[in-house]
Amino acid sequence: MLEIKGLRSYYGESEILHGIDLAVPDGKIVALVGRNGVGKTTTLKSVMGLVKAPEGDVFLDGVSLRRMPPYERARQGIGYVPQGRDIFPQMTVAENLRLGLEVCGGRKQDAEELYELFPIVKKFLARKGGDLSGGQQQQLAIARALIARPKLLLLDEPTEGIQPSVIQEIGDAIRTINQKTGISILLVEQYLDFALELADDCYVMDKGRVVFHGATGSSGKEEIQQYMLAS
Amino acid sequence: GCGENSAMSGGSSSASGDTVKVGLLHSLSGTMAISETSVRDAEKLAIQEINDQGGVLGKKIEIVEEDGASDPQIFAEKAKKLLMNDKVATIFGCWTSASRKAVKPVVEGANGLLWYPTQYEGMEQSKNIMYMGAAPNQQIVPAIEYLLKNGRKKMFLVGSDYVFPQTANRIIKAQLKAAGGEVVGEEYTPMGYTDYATIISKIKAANPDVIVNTLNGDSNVAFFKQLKDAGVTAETCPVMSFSIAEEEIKGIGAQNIAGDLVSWDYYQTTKTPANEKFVAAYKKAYGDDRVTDDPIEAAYDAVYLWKAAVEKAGSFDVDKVRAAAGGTSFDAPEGTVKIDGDNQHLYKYVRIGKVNANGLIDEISATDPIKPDPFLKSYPWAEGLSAGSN
Amino acid sequence: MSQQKASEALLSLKHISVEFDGFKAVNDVTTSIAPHEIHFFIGPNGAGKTTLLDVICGKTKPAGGEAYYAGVGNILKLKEFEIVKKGICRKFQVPSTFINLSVYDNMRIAINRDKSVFGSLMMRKRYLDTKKIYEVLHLVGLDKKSKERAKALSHGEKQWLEIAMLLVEEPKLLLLDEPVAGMGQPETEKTARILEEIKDRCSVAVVEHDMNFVKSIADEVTVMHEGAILTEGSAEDVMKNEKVQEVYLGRGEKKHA
Amino acid sequence: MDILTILFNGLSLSSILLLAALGLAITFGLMGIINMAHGEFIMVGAYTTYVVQGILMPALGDGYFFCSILLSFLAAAAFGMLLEVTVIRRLYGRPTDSLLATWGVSLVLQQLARSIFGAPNVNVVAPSFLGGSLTLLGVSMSYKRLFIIGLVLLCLLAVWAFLYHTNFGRKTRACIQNRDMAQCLGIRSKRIDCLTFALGSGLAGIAGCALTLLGSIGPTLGQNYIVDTFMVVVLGGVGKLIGSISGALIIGIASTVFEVGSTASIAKAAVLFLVILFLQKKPQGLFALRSRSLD
Amino acid sequence: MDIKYWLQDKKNLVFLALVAVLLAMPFVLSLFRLTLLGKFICYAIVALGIDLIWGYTGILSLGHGVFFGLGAYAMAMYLKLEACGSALPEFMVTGGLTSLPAFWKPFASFPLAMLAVAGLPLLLALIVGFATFKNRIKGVYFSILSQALAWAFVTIFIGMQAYTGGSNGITGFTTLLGIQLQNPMNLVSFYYFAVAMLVLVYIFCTWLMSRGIGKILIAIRDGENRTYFTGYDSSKYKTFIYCISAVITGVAGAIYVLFAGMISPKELDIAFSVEMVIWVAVGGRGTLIGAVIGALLVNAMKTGISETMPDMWLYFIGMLFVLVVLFMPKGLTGVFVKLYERGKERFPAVRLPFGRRRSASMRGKGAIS
Ligand SMILES: Nc1ncnc2c1ncn2[C@@H]1O[C@H](COP(=O)(O)OP(=O)(O)OP(=O)(O)O)[C@@H](O)[C@H]1O
Ligand SMILES: Nc1ncnc2c1ncn2[C@@H]1O[C@H](COP(=O)(O)OP(=O)(O)OP(=O)(O)O)[C@@H](O)[C@H]1O
Ligand SMILES: NC(N)=O
Ligand SMILES: [Mg+2]
Ligand SMILES: [Mg+2]
Repeated sequence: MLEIKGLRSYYGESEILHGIDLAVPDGKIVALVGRNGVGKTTTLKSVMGLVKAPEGDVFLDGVSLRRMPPYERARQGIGYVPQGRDIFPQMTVAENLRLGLEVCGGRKQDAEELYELFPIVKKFLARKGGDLSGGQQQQLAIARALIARPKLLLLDEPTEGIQPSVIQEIGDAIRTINQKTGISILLVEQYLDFALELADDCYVMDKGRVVFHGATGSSGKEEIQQYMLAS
Repeated sequence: GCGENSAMSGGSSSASGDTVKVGLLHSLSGTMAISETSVRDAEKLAIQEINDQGGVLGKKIEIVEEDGASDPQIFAEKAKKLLMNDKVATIFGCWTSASRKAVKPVVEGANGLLWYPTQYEGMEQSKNIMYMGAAPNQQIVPAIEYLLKNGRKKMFLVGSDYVFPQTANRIIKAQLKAAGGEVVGEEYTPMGYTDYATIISKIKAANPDVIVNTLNGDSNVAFFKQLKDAGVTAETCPVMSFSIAEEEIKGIGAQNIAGDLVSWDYYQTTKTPANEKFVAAYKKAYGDDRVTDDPIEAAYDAVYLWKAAVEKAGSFDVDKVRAAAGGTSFDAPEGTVKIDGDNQHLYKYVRIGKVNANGLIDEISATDPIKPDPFLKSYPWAEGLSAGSN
Repeated sequence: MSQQKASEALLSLKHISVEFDGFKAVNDVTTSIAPHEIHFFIGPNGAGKTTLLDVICGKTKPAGGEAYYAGVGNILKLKEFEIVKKGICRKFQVPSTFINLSVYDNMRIAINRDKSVFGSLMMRKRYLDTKKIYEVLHLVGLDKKSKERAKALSHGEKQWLEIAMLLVEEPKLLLLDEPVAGMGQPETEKTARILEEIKDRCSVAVVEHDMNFVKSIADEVTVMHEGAILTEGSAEDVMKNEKVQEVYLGRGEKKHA
Repeated sequence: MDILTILFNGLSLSSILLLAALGLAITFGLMGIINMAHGEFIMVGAYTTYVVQGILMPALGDGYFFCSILLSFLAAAAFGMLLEVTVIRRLYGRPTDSLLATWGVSLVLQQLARSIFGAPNVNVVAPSFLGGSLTLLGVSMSYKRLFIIGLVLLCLLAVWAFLYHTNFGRKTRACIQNRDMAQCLGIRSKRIDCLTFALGSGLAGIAGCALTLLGSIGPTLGQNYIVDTFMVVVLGGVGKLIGSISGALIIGIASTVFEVGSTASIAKAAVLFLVILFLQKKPQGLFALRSRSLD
Repeated sequence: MDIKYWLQDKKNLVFLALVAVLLAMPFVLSLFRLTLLGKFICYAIVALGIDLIWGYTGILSLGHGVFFGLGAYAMAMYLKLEACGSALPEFMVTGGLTSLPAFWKPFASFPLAMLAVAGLPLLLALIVGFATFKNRIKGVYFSILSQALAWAFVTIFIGMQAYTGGSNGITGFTTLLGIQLQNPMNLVSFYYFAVAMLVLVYIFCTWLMSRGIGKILIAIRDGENRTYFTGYDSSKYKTFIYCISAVITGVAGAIYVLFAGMISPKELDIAFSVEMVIWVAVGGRGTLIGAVIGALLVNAMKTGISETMPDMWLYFIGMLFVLVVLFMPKGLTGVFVKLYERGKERFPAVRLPFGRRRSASMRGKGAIS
């Protein structure tokens, strides 16, 4: 599904990613973990085309995204839930959701499923996005990314600021969606247990590099934990 | 090598070689460019004609042009530059009183000479300025006399919040008081004001015989368009304007102002041989759609009067030119004009005109040349209006 | 809560209510924060926790209620900066730092004691201040980045910087909104350690969803739900509460290991 | 003067202010661009009307005016688009810089008008069916003013429907609020920005066309509207159409009322001071956008 | 302030070099050019004031012309009364006044007039600043508001013709404390006085910004709300710096009158106020030296171009503003710093410490927060 090859990314003059290789197989959930500031968010942004990445390439279903602007990439079927949520603060929840449909030309689609997953979203449809609480915004952001049924979902710390019961629900939701629609997911997480339980595959990053890659079986889990603590 | 040189005088070094430098100082940008560019064009035309005829004292006139940018302070600065840096023999320039007041100390300090083309509010006299436009007694006073004579006694005064209108209206009020007229309203609007609904309502409520208009520039367009729509017509209540000439009428639209009155010394339709030539030359130079008007003509006259004075003096020296200027005359498009040696204003004709449907002005009453009286000293009712020459 | 505890409280909130266009975000909340305690506010998303902190620090004016601060009185009438001067400092849910200043300068602005115009005209670099800034930066692991502009920090690093800025201010009451959000396991533990340490010097009110973190250091926990207080008590107690489990923790709270 | 006349005059002034400010409500209020060249876009509309009149009036008679409304819109929109692509595009999120650059643009456009049309004012002949006035309840209402009130209502309705009831409008608002995120949702933000700016500029063009009915057409025409239009948007509250409407109503009616009792200059200064005082009470304008976020 | 420290900052050295050049100018330039340069130096002083509030604090004032005008009018009123002696200024007579209005009377005294030069801008800034900043009017709201303020003042100044000279302004000065204004030697002295004032104001500004307050102003620019929660009453800071800026601008206005020989409401206007900001933008905001260079350069260019192409100069100036904003967002100073740092990379041997202290502010994007 997604393949990142030798990606180098820059903020201004400073190089943040020093050659990332990463793959998300079809229909799989892949976790990307690492300590603060190692470049996880930057990796996702590079996939979306939001940061300068003059070297390396990103492929979606074998198609190079390199020359595409962010909106093209989104239209290729990538849904993105950024860290900090980036809800449109002056628009209602309903409008925020409708915008999620722009990728596929703004056609109305059934959102009932999503309302089931995130009842809070339905409850506050008429409220302005910016007035929601942190956790409510997070849920809205995920719903917004899912509504257009992307092929690939990029999730940047979706559990940040979410109450425990909803974390479980989000976990369940991700799994359900993944199983039902075969969507592939690249998940950046600090909450290791959550990530490892969901993911089939895991990458560990440190200082702009991938330092470990392995499956999330019970043996892999320990190794990953070690990497996290050591790095 | 030029003959006479007196190191201290501003004009002398300008006349070295085969040319003599003169400065043109008008607003080519900003709000006043609307009026001043045409005046500048007239000056250039005159200079071109003079150069074609061999120049002044055998020297071709070389133009140094500056943009006053509708800002008095820039006018002062540029005047200084023309006099001190370029050492021009004389300056043709300015339009607004503000720019003239700014340039005045500069020409006085450097002993330069400014030829000022516009009608103005009077109450001023400088030995370094030649006033080519009408003094109040050559425009305002006769116009009010004309109105009174025709039974229009109730007047509503509308003007821009600015020196010329305010002073003009003070004169008018004094005159009316003496002559038994009545001011039924007086309104001023800021420069560039465009909504006259309220003032027009006030005018209608006051029900005057005539509106005396001293608005400047853009505001006139708005005023006349809106006045017309409100149903105030030239028949019932004409407008007498002091700052609207043919050029402004083009912007207002003849249909909006036809039938209204103006007071000037010259119109494009003025019937003199000199004017026929002048209008033809001006249109040839700048296009058939251009019109001539009073300030344009005055600016044109200024160049020729300067030439005459220089030739009379046999020198470009400012003091000598000034000394020679008194009594110098020129067969201007408006008729023969003459510099009054006492106050450096012009003897001018006064013509009351009526705007016609083509946007030109028909003369409906005219006088012989009137002696300029900038301080209105010959009018007893005007006592106390002026502060002496300052 | 006992009458006695309220009287010796550092901050006691009485009948605080906040309304947004008729929506009651906080509804008649009465509680208090004792000296030297780490007091957690937990509860579902949208329960009104952040709003409550907003009220305490002066950002939001409540529809009703009072907040008594030891030695000062009702602080709800004061402006934000006046409240800060009384020793109540606040960390926001979304990290907020001065992005165009260096990490070090951010700290200097925070440590400045006399915050009047005249005071900062006279503000000088003081050796002791610098030493203290570096100590705190070292503590949060940003000493090597002291010359970086705050803009160039990652999300987590900004969180740390904000915490560090609060620490050098030596507040009497620290308000933290989700301090460990976006932090990894080791960082979360480090935060817990730091909070335990500063508890000697001040009280801390924390909003957090990470239950391990709550359990590890909480002295007192207030659970909010739909703007009101659901229950209060020790971490153990409230987690046992059925209602809390139902609306907040969910079925497998234990998985949260 | 009777109260109804004052009311109508005030309403008329409000409608003119609103028409002139409507485009600014979009480019400044929504997009955050302090467009000092807004007045010059009004000027572009006015000159377009002048040109259209010259070409079409012989053939269409009074009907030319309707064509010129459309063409003024298109001409100003085209200028706006050009400006967006070359300059504004790089300045989103930098309001002061946008102010400085557009100030430069306004100087250039003024001079351009001078170079093309000459410095003196030009004249547009208003369609004859708009001449004269209607007297109702003792209030004389000129047809031109009534027409402008109608036009502004129409424009408002169109803009409102467009922004709040079309996909495009929603995308527009999304781009304005968070350009990066909008892109991540598959929105071509550059195109949207460009079209939105063109829309705002085009509305200025319509204003220019309508203003030829009442005022002058010259290179400095736009300068007369800069302060007023910004005040309208700011008084109402940036980012809200309803704000701009009430801003225009307040300034228009207050100006008229003051002017009845005093002079135009005093009225003008008094209204400005009043607005300044009012903003002390409501720093974000009448209809402030509330937001929870810090900054 | 530590002089050694001050001298370590390259920008200050550039300033000193510039001052040296300015000091030599009377030996090089004609009297007319020198007066012009004198005006530009006044503009440079204004630019410093603008840089304080805009470059450092992020407050964009579009009405600083009012402060400039107040200072200038205070000076002009004094000069006018001195020129008129016991007579009434002519515009009052034409305006119908018979005696000097009461508010003019203090301006007959030089010390009182000088007090007014600083005091009037200070008073107005205090009122405006206190009210608006206290009520948290900021960003574009403040800019538009200050613009309206300028507009209102211009309208009033023009409207009260008998009292202010209307749109003519005040002209026709002769002497200052008996010193002939037009005398060449005296003009040279005025010029040196202006340079001295520039140096003084510059040193004062660098001193101010080297204090903690400099950092706090930047903090206010970048995140005003956060400063409340760090314990700062930002409205007081903003009022303070706004007042300082207003006084600097007013003083510059007063000196300016000596060179211009007049003052008119045009110098209070929005157009002029916007130009002030542009000088700083061209030179580079938040650097002080940039403001000085920008003011001198832009005005020199404006004069030069308008002299050579009076019909076309607006195109050039207009394009200049656009291009600077687009391609030199940090102004000339930004370009030089970049070149310098490039050079440093390429020739590491000639490493010199380039005032790291202020680098943060230099990089600031300076949006109106
Ligand atoms: N806008 C920026 N400009 C310059 N540097 C940046 C910028 N954003 C992030 N960085 C730097 O890039 C590095 C990687 O940041 P990134 O946000 O990708 O980290 P992260 O792994 O997502 O961390 P976290 O878990 O804290 O979110 C950090 O060291 C940070 O300092
Ligand atoms: N300005 C506002 N306008 C309208 N509603 C608001 C506003 N601010 C907050 N709310 C609502 O008030 C409720 C409480 O919000 P608050 O941010 O305090 O929740 P919280 O407990 O901090 O949640 P979280 O854990 O998700 O951060 C939410 O439902 C939110 O939507
Ligand atoms: N002097 C004039 N007409 O302004
Ligand atoms: Mg991250
Ligand atoms: Mg919260």
